[in-house]
Amino acid sequence: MARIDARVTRNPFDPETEEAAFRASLVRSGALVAFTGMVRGEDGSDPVTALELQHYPGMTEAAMRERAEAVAARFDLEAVLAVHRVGRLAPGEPIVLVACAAPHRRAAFEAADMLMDFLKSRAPFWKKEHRESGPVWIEPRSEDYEDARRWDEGTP
Amino acid sequence: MARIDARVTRNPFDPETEEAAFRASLVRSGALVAFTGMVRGEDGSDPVTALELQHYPGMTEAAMRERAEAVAARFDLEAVLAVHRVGRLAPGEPIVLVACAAPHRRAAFEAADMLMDFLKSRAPFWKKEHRESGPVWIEPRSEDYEDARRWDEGTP
Amino acid sequence: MTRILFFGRLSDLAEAEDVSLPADVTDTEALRGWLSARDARLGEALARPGIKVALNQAILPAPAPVGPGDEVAFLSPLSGG
Amino acid sequence: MTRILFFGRLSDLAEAEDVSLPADVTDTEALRGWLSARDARLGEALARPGIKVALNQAILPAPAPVGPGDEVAFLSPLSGG
Repeated sequence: MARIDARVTRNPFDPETEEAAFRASLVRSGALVAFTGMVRGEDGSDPVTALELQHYPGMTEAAMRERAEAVAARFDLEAVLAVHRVGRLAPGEPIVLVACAAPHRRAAFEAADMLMDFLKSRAPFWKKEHRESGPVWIEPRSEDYEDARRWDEGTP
Repeated sequence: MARIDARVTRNPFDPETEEAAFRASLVRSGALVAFTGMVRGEDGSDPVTALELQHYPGMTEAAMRERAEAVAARFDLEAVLAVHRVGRLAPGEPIVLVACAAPHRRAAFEAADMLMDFLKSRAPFWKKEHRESGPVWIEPRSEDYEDARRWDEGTP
Repeated sequence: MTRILFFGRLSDLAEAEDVSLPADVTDTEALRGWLSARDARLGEALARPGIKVALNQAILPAPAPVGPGDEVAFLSPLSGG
Repeated sequence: MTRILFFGRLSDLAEAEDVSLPADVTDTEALRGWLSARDARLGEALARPGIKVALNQAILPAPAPVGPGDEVAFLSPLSGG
């Protein structure tokens, strides 16, 4: 079973520092896929001034680990890293880092893709965008739910 | 059209340093997918002691840029980075870094996946593994060709 | 006491609280009705599609018994990543 | 002079060279034949499936004319990434 490191952080984190430590820990991987999600600021006429991320302390950490374990059970991975920021974020700041290391590249790509799909619509986080026009709670788009369903057992 | 930075290097490179500079250059992306390929050392009873990577100076750089442009033409990307090492590499050393930044995560994932498939079987690099039992030239597996074909126009 | 929590959009409408449930509030569905009767705006938000209920940090597939010592959370649609 | 290059597995069998092509070697296919006649081991390797020919750094879909000033490369199956 892959090594799993899943964390929630209220402090800013540096994706490349996390990735470098993750990469240094690998002994049998030929492929590492890392996804970094960042707060988008520019968005037409009503820019985002801040992003607020809420979580459910305890439940969120457990859910992240459970999602990472589901991914590790499906693909031949050496290690999985998931770091998710909460609190108030400025445009450009990293929200999430997911990194999957595997002997072969297809497993690394698909694992990172799957874990992001799960974090997007199946982990207890809530996002509120503060815009010049006021705050807006963000809910997954129907394609986010569909993306996550791609990985369900028995789904065509 | 996305900004493209495609390079061949004979010197070792640091994927996280490259990624940090790449990420700092972004202004409209919410998603960054980075693939790092590394020399695998452990491999059963006949470990790889070194990997030798050959390229065709001039043609290889042009082909990398062309492949990156094909990817950028297909997905909504802000920027594409591709760094490919040549020369003699030790186990664990990074061979290739591909990073794709996009407003949305699906484009970033698919673009990085496509560019890697193309570099694997459609860019002029040649790989020779030095093993304890002697040197072996590596050729793409049939699945590498199939992976690359997934992106061809008109392929189902 | 039973701990009640609200997340996402719902957290704009109600604060976390520790309550002594009335005798007739014995499951999560009755709890939802009780909260809605106390606060019409919250009630409307709790009736929206996509609201999930977690009991002791596990999302419930269907209403479940609830009592003293339990932690019940009302979750707006999840949105991470 | 015409520049001839070999990559991948082929580079173990032959060195890059600048040659004056005989009068009857006017396309890449004839060049392959001429090289094979000079060196049977190289010829065998050049006949393997998957060998590609590049003229002036562009891979050829079919044999093409070649002459002085051209650069012809024989490429073993590509294997990057």
